[in-house]
Amino acid sequence: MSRTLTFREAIREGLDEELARDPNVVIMGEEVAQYNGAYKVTEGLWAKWGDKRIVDTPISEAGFIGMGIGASMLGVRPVMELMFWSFHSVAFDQLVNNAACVRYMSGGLINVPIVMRGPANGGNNVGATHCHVPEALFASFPGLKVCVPATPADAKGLIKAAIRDNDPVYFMENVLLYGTTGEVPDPAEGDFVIPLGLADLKRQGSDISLIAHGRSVLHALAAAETLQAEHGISCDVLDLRSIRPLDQDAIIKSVMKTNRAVLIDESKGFGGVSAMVSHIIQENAFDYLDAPIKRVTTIDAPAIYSPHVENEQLPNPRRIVEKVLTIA
Amino acid sequence: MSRTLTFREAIREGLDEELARDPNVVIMGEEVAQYNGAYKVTEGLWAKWGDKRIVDTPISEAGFIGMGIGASMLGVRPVMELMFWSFHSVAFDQLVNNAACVRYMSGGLINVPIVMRGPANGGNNVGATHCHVPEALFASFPGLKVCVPATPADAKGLIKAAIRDNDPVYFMENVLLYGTTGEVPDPAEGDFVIPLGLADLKRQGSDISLIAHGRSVLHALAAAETLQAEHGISCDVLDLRSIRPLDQDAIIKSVMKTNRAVLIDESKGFGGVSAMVSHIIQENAFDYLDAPIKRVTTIDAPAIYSPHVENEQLPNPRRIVEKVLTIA
Amino acid sequence: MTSASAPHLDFAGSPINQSMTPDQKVELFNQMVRVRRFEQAALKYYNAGKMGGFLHLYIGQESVAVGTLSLCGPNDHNITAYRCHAHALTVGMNMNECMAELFGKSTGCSKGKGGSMHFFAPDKNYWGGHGIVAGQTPLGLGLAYGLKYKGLEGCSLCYLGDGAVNQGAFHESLNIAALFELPVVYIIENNGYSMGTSQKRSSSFRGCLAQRAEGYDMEWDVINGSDIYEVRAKTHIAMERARKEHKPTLLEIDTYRYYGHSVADANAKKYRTPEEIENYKQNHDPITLFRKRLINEGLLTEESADAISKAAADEAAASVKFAEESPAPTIADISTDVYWETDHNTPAAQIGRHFFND
Amino acid sequence: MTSASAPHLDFAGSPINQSMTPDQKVELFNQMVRVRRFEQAALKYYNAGKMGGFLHLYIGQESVAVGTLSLCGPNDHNITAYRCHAHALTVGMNMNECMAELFGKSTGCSKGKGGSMHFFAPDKNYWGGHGIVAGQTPLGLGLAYGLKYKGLEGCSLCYLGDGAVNQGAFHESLNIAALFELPVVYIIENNGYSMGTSQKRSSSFRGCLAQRAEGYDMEWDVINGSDIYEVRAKTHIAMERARKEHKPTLLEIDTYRYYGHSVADANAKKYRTPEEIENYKQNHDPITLFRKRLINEGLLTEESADAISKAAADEAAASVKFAEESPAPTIADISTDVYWETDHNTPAAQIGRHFFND
Ligand SMILES: Cc1ncc(C[n+]2csc(CCOP(=O)(O)OP(=O)(O)O)c2C)c(N)n1
Ligand SMILES: Cc1ncc(C[n+]2csc(CCOP(=O)(O)OP(=O)(O)O)c2C)c(N)n1
Ligand SMILES: [Mg+2]
Ligand SMILES: [Mg+2]
Repeated sequence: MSRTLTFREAIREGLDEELARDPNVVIMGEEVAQYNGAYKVTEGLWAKWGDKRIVDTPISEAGFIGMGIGASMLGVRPVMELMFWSFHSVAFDQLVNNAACVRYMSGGLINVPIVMRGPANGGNNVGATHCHVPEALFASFPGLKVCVPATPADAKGLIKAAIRDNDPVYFMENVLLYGTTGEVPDPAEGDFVIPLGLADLKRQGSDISLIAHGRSVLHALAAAETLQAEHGISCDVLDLRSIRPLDQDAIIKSVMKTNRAVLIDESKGFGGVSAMVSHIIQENAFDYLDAPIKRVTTIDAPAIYSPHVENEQLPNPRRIVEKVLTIA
Repeated sequence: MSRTLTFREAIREGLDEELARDPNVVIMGEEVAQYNGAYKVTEGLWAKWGDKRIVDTPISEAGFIGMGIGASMLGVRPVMELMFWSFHSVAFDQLVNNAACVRYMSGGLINVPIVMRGPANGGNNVGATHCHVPEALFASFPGLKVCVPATPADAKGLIKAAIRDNDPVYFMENVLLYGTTGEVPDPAEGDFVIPLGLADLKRQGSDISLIAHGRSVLHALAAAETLQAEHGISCDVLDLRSIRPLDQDAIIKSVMKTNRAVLIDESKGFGGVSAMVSHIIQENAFDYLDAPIKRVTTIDAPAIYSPHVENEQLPNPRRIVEKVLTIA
Repeated sequence: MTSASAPHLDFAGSPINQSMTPDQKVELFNQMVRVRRFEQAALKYYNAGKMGGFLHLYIGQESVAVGTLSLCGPNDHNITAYRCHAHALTVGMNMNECMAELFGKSTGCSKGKGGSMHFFAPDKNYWGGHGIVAGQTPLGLGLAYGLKYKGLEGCSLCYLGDGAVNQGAFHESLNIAALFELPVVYIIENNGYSMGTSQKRSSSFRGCLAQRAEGYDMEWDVINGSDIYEVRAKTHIAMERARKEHKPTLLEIDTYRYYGHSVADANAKKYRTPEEIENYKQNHDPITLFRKRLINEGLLTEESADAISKAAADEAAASVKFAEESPAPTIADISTDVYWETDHNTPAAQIGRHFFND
Repeated sequence: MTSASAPHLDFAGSPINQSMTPDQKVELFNQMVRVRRFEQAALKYYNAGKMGGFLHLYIGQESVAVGTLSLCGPNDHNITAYRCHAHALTVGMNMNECMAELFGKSTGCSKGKGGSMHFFAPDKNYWGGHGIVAGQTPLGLGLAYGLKYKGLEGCSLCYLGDGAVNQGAFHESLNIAALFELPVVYIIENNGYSMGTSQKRSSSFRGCLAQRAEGYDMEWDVINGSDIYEVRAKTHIAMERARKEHKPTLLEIDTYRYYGHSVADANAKKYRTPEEIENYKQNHDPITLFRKRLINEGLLTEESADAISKAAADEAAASVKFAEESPAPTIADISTDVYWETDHNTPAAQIGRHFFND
């Protein structure tokens, strides 16, 4: 039996279950405790778990994230919120050196079982500095894992896997998904965990593969409806869910079936997850491609504030449909 | 008439000429003045130009880089050294928000004419935290420009263009090139400036395109020799020189001629300049490709210290030859 | 917030205040009122769904921006965080361009690209408007560096919040400011809270936050923000120290915000008591207190004060109309203002691919 | 470096020193000598081209690591920067694994993956060895957090250089340490220089660097590093404060390095005078002074001291032999120790692509 939860509630339920399962799990971040979280993901957890498990920090991202990394070396399992993932910029050294490299530099003596989470997306009118989309950036550092859920069930299953993982996992949410709803299995039916590294084919089709992650998956599904209804084009919609580890088999399998791919990615055009997936496809399914791989990315400029055009800077169903029509 | 200079001397000469040309040019960084630079790029400049133009800073990258950005808004033109580019991690916010986004967020009222420069590479046994290869990372931020020279002449010509550019330019050098030599035009023959955005075809061939930047260009040239001599394979070797702006035309032209490409990139395998170039090639020269595009990147782990195997982690001529033979 | 009960000195007589003409004093009042009326209008239309993102209101803190910026001459520059509307209006930006920016219109000061947190007017020595907490503090240092480099007698005023003092970039800036002897005045606008976190829960300190300056051998002072005369008197000393001696100062101005951290802050009345807010409004409001003061000094009457207030409200209403009627940016506008060279279509812009859209 | 001429107290009588057995005192001497002999051997083989990268020597500073770490019990943890060999040997790592690491061999403490800057021994509560200036300071905070979280009575010793104090991450750490009442002792090893920059050219401060702690309402002290008894006496107080009261301390230990910043520092004798270096060697060397002291106390003779020195040199020579004869890592080794899950071949490791090599 499953219930309908919001994306926000699903993450919270995952956090709550892991807090109950393992006394070493600690939630830290700015305003996560007494304020209940800037985006209310942690609402009620401080009231339930108290000061020791749910910890408000000063606005010192390098300081508190580094602290969490250090504590994790001693066996604490911090789940740290960046109020926006964009604030990674002031803690970058801790995130890409101390979290990602200490295991390697110590010849495997240390591991850093932290989870970093928070909203990472464009589309909520907060401008250039608050709208970075860093999944490809962090996935490019060996030693790190990155995942980006699109639905409440995936969010819950993946955050639980992230917390149990013994490597640093960077978990990216989308503010615009927090209020969306979906079915999530009932905890009474058992522990619901989705392993990292497994993509999910969210729609089956035969003519083209739409490959996406995060909120772009919803756009891809909407575009697939339109393409089917108005153009008779049948789309596979593959939700990567996890960026690193990456479900390369699922990507290749889909493209080998459809022979065409459009990749949808909220990153800017230089790089992004989509550039990597594009390279992987052409490397591994070269003979199966009937057309160049195309991408729908965020228009290549810093994020604009204006609510009047912001949606047009981002991938959206209309832009996906247009792009598909250029190659299908 | 040209002289033979080392890569290091060529950059220094470029800096010196720009210091003379524009009184707003200031060189800043850790140990750049009295110590003559950790890698001696700025040797003699403090003695010649004095405290006002050549400035030693504390070990406060976020502080002094942000200071340089602020000063640039008032018309100063700071050329700032990161002792290693890897130390970008402690100044990331200044580098990707204040330098890259202020123009946009102000609707074009401000520009930030700074140059950031310093060594960015693997291969000198300094381990994971000192060997980041950040050209793709910064090129992914619209608002920034990135260039990576491979020869003394290119280094001089490009650093001068970078200093004159009215946008932030991130200039990445390779420690292992500092001592290499090459012909550089004599200043007496006129101002020698190489525009950003122009690739250089460093060797002409017909069978395959080797596309690289920085020290990898030298490896590609060495590999091309071997491929010609031992396998009769004739290689185009295209040196990108500038990553953003990128000379897409030169890339496509070369691949349309050879129908095959191997990309050489010191980045780790997830992402990097090569993933982007790969996507661009297949998008724009799809029908010309006779084989999948392959890459030679740094083996996907944090940089190892051990001098005994470090060269094997990096792209090198042997690895390039082997990769070419898989598709040519 | 901390000094509300400290013994109160009268700063009206300090030279920098005494030297003001009656008009100048009334203008201070006018500026504070304009800021408040502008933001009240913004609040109304934010709640009506006319803007997106965040709206960080300055209401309650007006004496800080108006008092300090009233001291600026042609070579003085300033920069602040995201709570930036007051600074914008005080340096002389007009309500139309500011309101239009909030509405995301192309007539906005940043063409609708920056939004509430990112107002700029370089022609008025105002360098923004910055969203990353304390990210502006090295930039403020850079303005001071530029002034000194160019041999200009001026200073940089760099504002930050009480929560921002715990960012590393700020501390790096303090050390460099003192070490390089740069003409920067850092002004902590201490409104007692960083979002829902009281100052005590975010900072460890001895007497006050500004005292941290001692560790860098830097001068500091604490100012009661409810008295604009005190703000001016003490800030003037710091600015003169910067201009004349190239010495930085760290000031802490105790103040208060009446609304939430941003308008979206649903908890605004949970982390502080209604009594606390009411007490500030009743007893410490910088506009109310200065209005009384000027009436006592015989420079204002109830009627003339009300007229100023009315005019400001009208100006704000007109700016809303301007904003509403202005055009939105186009999709093509998204791609401009990224590079100076491409915007100016220079030779450099012709070479190589600058933008990456499939 | 600053306190060389301060009035000198005798710390031999402080309880923590008095409580030592004669053997323990001699062991302090032995440890300092072992560190020096190890590094002298490393220097020789670095110059012979047997190692790559940087080699940051600790020679001259031995009393700091040996004195402070001699105070550690089973629940005390420590972490430092790249000048990390002394801490490694003092916590009990053996010379073989350390020398082999320098040689880049797979028998090295980090399997040749870390090199000179990255020694670790978590089983001995030693958490490295870190190359980014001050990057280890939040980690040191985290060790203290972990101890307090687990309810253990212990403390974290976190070392940094005098140049590192101006990194933002360190200041963020100080505030959190004081605010959260974490059992961390920060130890500034003040050798007077950050590379070629004297302390005065990199930091603005009032009395000393440690005094910056006051801004965070934190305890601090300054210690003469040439006297290992003083190092122990004063550090002990700070460690007890951490263990018993969960209160952090900032200590500054004045010391000196005889060699360049790293062995590759060609300027080592340019930014400081030969006289300055000679003065330290003659009058402040912690090993020479402690040797004299122990001879005076009747615990050592010239002969027994020389024997200790000889044994240490032999141990170092043997470690060189071990390193030379050890195998190098293989190309396959490059790809291990990236992820815990793949190293342990767990179910999680079976799913998805973890490594990206064409
Ligand atoms: C680096 C960073 N971390 C967190 C945030 C989110 N944030 C924005 S404002 C703020 C509170 C700042 O409080 P304070 O400095 O006191 O300024 P005030 O809002 O009171 O003016 C926070 C946590 C941010 N913008 N940047
Ligand atoms: C963030 C960062 N910036 C610069 C460097 C280069 N660097 C390494 S050590 C050093 C000097 C540090 O001096 P100090 O803190 O006094 O320590 P000491 O070497 O004297 O032990 C510098 C500039 C670095 N490793 N990390
Ligand atoms: Mg505040
Ligand atoms: Mg030092």
